[in-house]
Amino acid sequence: MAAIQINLISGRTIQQGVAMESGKEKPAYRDACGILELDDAEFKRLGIFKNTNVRVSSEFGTVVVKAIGATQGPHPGLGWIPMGPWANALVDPNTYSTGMPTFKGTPVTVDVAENETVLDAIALITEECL
Amino acid sequence: MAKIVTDVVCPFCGTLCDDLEVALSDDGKEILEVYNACAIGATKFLHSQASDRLTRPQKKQEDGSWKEVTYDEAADYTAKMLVDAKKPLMYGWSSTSCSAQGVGAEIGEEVGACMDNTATVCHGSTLIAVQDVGVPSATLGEIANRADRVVFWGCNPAHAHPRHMSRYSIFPRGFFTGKGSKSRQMIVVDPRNTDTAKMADVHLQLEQGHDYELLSAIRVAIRGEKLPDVVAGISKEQIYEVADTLKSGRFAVIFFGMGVTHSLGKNHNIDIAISVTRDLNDYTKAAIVPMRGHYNVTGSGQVWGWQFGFPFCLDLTRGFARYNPGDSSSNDLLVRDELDAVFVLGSDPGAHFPVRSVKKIAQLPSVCIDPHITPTSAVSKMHVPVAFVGVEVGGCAYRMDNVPIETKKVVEPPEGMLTDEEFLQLVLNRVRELKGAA
Amino acid sequence: MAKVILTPNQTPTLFLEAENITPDVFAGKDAAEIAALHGFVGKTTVTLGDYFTIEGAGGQTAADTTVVINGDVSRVKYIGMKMSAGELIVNGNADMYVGGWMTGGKITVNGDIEAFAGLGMTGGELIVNGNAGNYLGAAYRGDWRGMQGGEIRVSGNAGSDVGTFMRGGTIVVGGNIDVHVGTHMEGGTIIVKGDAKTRVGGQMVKGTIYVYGDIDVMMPGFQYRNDSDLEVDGDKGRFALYEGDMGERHPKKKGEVIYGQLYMKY
Amino acid sequence: MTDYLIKNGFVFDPVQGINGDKVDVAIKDGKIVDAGDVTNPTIIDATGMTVMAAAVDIHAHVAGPKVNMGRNFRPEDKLFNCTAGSGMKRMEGGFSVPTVLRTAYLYARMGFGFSMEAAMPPLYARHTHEEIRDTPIIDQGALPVFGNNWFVLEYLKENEIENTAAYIAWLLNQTKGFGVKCVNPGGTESWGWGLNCETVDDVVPYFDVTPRQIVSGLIEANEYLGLPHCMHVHGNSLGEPGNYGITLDTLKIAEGVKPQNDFGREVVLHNTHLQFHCYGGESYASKSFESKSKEVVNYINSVDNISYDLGVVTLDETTTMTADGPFEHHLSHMNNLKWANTDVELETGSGIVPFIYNPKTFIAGAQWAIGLECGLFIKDPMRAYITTDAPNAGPLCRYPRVYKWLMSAKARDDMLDNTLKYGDKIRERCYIGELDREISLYELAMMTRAGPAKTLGLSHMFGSLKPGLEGDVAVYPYNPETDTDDPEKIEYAFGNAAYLIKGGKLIVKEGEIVDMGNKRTFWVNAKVNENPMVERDISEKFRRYYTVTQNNYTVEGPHFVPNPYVIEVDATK
Repeated sequence: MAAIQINLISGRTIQQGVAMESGKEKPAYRDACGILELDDAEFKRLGIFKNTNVRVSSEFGTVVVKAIGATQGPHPGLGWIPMGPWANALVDPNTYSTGMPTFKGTPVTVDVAENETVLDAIALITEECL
Repeated sequence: MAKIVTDVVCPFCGTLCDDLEVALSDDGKEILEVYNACAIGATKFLHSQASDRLTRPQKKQEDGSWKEVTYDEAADYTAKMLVDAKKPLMYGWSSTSCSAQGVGAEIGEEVGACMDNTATVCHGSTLIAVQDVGVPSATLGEIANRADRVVFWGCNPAHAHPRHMSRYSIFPRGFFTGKGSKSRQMIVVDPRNTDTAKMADVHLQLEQGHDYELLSAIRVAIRGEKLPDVVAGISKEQIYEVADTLKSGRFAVIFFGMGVTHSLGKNHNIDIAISVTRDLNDYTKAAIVPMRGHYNVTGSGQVWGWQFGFPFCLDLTRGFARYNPGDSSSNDLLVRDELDAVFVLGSDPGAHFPVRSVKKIAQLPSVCIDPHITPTSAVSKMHVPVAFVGVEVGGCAYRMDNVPIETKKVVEPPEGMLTDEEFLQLVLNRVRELKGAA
Repeated sequence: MAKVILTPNQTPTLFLEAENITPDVFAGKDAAEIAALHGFVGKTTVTLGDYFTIEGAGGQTAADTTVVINGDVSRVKYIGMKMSAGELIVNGNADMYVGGWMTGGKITVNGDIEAFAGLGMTGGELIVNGNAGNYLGAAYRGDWRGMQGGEIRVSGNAGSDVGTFMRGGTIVVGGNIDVHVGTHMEGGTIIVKGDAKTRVGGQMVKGTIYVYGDIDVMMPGFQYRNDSDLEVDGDKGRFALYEGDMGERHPKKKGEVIYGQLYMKY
Repeated sequence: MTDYLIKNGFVFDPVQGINGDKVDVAIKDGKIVDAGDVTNPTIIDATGMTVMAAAVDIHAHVAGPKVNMGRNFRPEDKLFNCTAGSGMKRMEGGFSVPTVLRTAYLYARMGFGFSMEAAMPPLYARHTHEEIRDTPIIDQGALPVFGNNWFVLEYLKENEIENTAAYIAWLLNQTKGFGVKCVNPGGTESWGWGLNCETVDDVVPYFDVTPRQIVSGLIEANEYLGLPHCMHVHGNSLGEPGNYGITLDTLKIAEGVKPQNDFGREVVLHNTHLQFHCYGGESYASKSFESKSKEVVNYINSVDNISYDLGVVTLDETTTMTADGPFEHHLSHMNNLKWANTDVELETGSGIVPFIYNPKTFIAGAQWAIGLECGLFIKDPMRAYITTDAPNAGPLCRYPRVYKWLMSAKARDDMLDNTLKYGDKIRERCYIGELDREISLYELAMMTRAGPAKTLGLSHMFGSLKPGLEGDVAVYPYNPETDTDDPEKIEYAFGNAAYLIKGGKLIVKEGEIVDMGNKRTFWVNAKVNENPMVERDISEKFRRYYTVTQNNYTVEGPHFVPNPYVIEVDATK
């Protein structure tokens, strides 16, 4: 299976905000944030269609999310996971002694994980931490 | 006939819109509709009354299940945890009122806690930069009334602060900006072609993580010095053009967000953006405003400022306040194993901290005070649901430009539920009893 | 010279704050008095005797007191803070703030240290035979007076933010260095014998930086001036001089604008 | 409530003409009473000590948005300078910009009972009140700033005094403010475009009104309302060499204006931190710069309707903060240190810059001298009040040091000879060398108590030990008969009150703070006739140009002003 290297960033989306305020334990939150937005070119490199589950891995962790087409692109070389536990499973905790983890600009590897499920927020955090 | 409450303040983001109107049922108990709010703000009001909402504290049992306890029991557990710990962290403080923050500060002082707010993962870099170089700024109304050059750098208000552009920055017809958006040149700097960028006159789609270099290049261009052909993926011609656009305006403003605070360089990215603003004031008028996230993260920095002298990353363990992000900051404390208890109120580090930090919270005695079930409550030993500030209880909050506005109580919380402040007061009383007994 | 030897006998469960470990405080004290000195673990007050076996005694003054820590103190902060004279040797790793605000004397760490070493330092020597962390020789938060005098030598690598707001003194890093070197620098010298990443000399007003290895991304505000043969810290070589940061303010001296100087070794 | 009898102290009360006599001072139910009117009082033995009414600070920046920015953006001001709480006290921190707790404790230790926050941006009134609320012990009020407010500019362009007054009354009520402050009239609005007003006749861009019209109109409106305090001005071109002419121009605007009020106030204009406004010459260089304090104070001596405070430079590293936005920008270019600025929509602006008054420089020494001269040239000390414009010219904690310099020529000479590098040059360019006056304790009581209380319109409550006034009394460990040998004793004593009674409560006992008192927030509720035009203008401006709604502007409720003391004024006649 193909695997690609991209630079991962995250941040707010209006869907993330609405879903967060509707309840982080709800599936809607997972649907809003358990995603990876990629340019069309990246889908070609991965050899998959949009809306396929992928495994994203960094030096700091691994998470399964659904790869979808970039809604605010194109952004060549960049992948986007909305702010939330899915993105935070991957980001660089190094703060360079400023207190601020390096939330944006994490090198990640994406490979196809069609048969794996995207966990909801509570299940994800429980699995990772408890 | 529905009852309409006017001048309601939205307790979601730092835009702190204060023109919401909320329609209530005849008995005044139920929120039917929210007018003037963005989708997120409206959801916050409407979801506050969800039928599956928790209304009593829960304590995690050995087997991982949750058991309901009384608020008094929860306060006792919390107080004991804080008093017994050698170095507890009291984190959050952003989605709550200044009065709750004030009681929290007293608890923190009594128990010798490290106290930190969500700036630590949001605009903490900004606070550090402001401490290094200051901040020439203005209230949002100044921008609405005067600004003719508006830069959004590493921020996406179309998504994160949905009413910002219509209320303050792009569309309002202000006193000296009578043509609204036509009075303004809009520049967006973002590695993505965001929905905000799509509206801009100029979009600089820079290489992610090179904000510092690009801002430095703009300073070089402002001074008319030579530049390399390309900086951060942007051609020098375009950089000179942007510098000229900014200099030629009557009032330029830079709004910035997590794109710069979270990327490599962090405080330095802001520092140099502030330096650009400072430079521009030699040619025209310029201001810079951080797009603060939580509706009252600014307030917690203010309350701590006047009580302790520092806006975040407080270490009160020695009985007096110390401050140094990198040492006294939540994520460093967690990752470096410096803590032995965690208290969270008005924030969700479980969702918004790197997982390595969340794992540490899960390993320690921990209490989460939050109206919602969240990833933080899921990993904590105790979850204390409370009334929604700004919906079920009022209180002062500070907007992203530090303007204080009093949020409103619109409906009653479910019977028997406490507010943040009431619960904190229980904890404070219990802490004092425990310390008195010791 | 009187010598005090501290041997760690337990690792703190959290971290020990021990700004009392300096020749200044130890001077005039015997082993028992030193053992009774306070340290802090979170909100609890402990004694140095709780964590160290202490032998020897301090000299009459700081200048004739040598303090030796034999063992790992990687969970001990503030070693040598505000030290003014004498000598301090750490045979092991140490945590944050080694030699913070020191004004004189000599600290040698035979191991690695964490962030904020030599913060706001005005004099003395800090020698690290290992790696150093972030904010080496930098300014405390908000202060525009970073390292103002003295010398810091690191044989290994150093972290980010080395020499931020530096105004005087010398920092020598034998290995590689992370981002933001000499930011807001307004005096003094930084020598990097390995590679630097990006943001070398950003917002630099005055002062001198030498980089022997590569710089990943050069700041756009630096302009090439000339080449010259120099001897730097005992190393001879040919260097290209860049001046900057052109985006920053610069003072004038006798009508000439003074820039920050960045020398790159060929 | 406990009754107190302070016995055997040397009492200084200029209002009653008591000059160092040993008089017993009695307090009952929170008020001063005749010594015979207390029963079973707690006796405070003030033998060998100085007794005065608690001091009144007419001008300090101790609460509000720019003060807090000064705290938050200067962690280095607190490095190794934070102290743990003990007893009643909470933790404290900060040197030039102390936390609210340290501010309160400092004031208590210096024997103060009242402090006026000198500049409150109306839109940030809530913030100012939250800090005031959290500052225990002392009573406080706050002056909203009016000199660059769009309503005021528009009304005064047409000289509409009644409308201006109606607006002032409305704003005082909305913000729970105390009086009318005017900072760099017109200049801060000009700063909205990066410009300034440097003389009283410069025209404000767009609004087409001059500082002269603003100052004149605000004085008139203030007297129209009959507010307790007079118009409180920080004039144009603060800190500029040669600015004394502009200062005189500003002061002369008050010529012939008579005070109209029911509070016993006799002045119509208070010029704050006069030191910064008394400069001659064309640059800061020692060959050009000179003191013009004599010229300015002589003018003030020649009239009877102007008061001022000194703004003495204390030669410290401090933090400057003012609603004079363009001045702070200018300052940031002088020292290249960090600069914060906030322009406030429709109302005002502000700037903050750290500053080091270095005794090794000529200019800092000259500023130090000029501040003291302002205190030494005054004929009537009831009109000259001691301040450091804290923290602008020096930190609050330095008040006792300023007293020492004013009260001891020896202490001044010691500075000029031993501390200041350019002492001789300063003697040459300033008047300090020719002044051998030493302020007496009686005069000190005028300049720190009776005088400021009178000009604030609070002489019926503060500033004297007359029966009926508030039970606010300070006892200092200073023996006026034996402690005159060493000026350092002055500085020590006035920074370490042995006792402070505030509102009848014992706050400081034997030098220790033992009670947090019953702090009040003072504000002025001025009643005016209905003014539909002003009401319409207000709702129009809120609808179109403010970013908060009019209803959300009003500061109300116990959260912000938990213990109000409202002074009612009726201007409906």
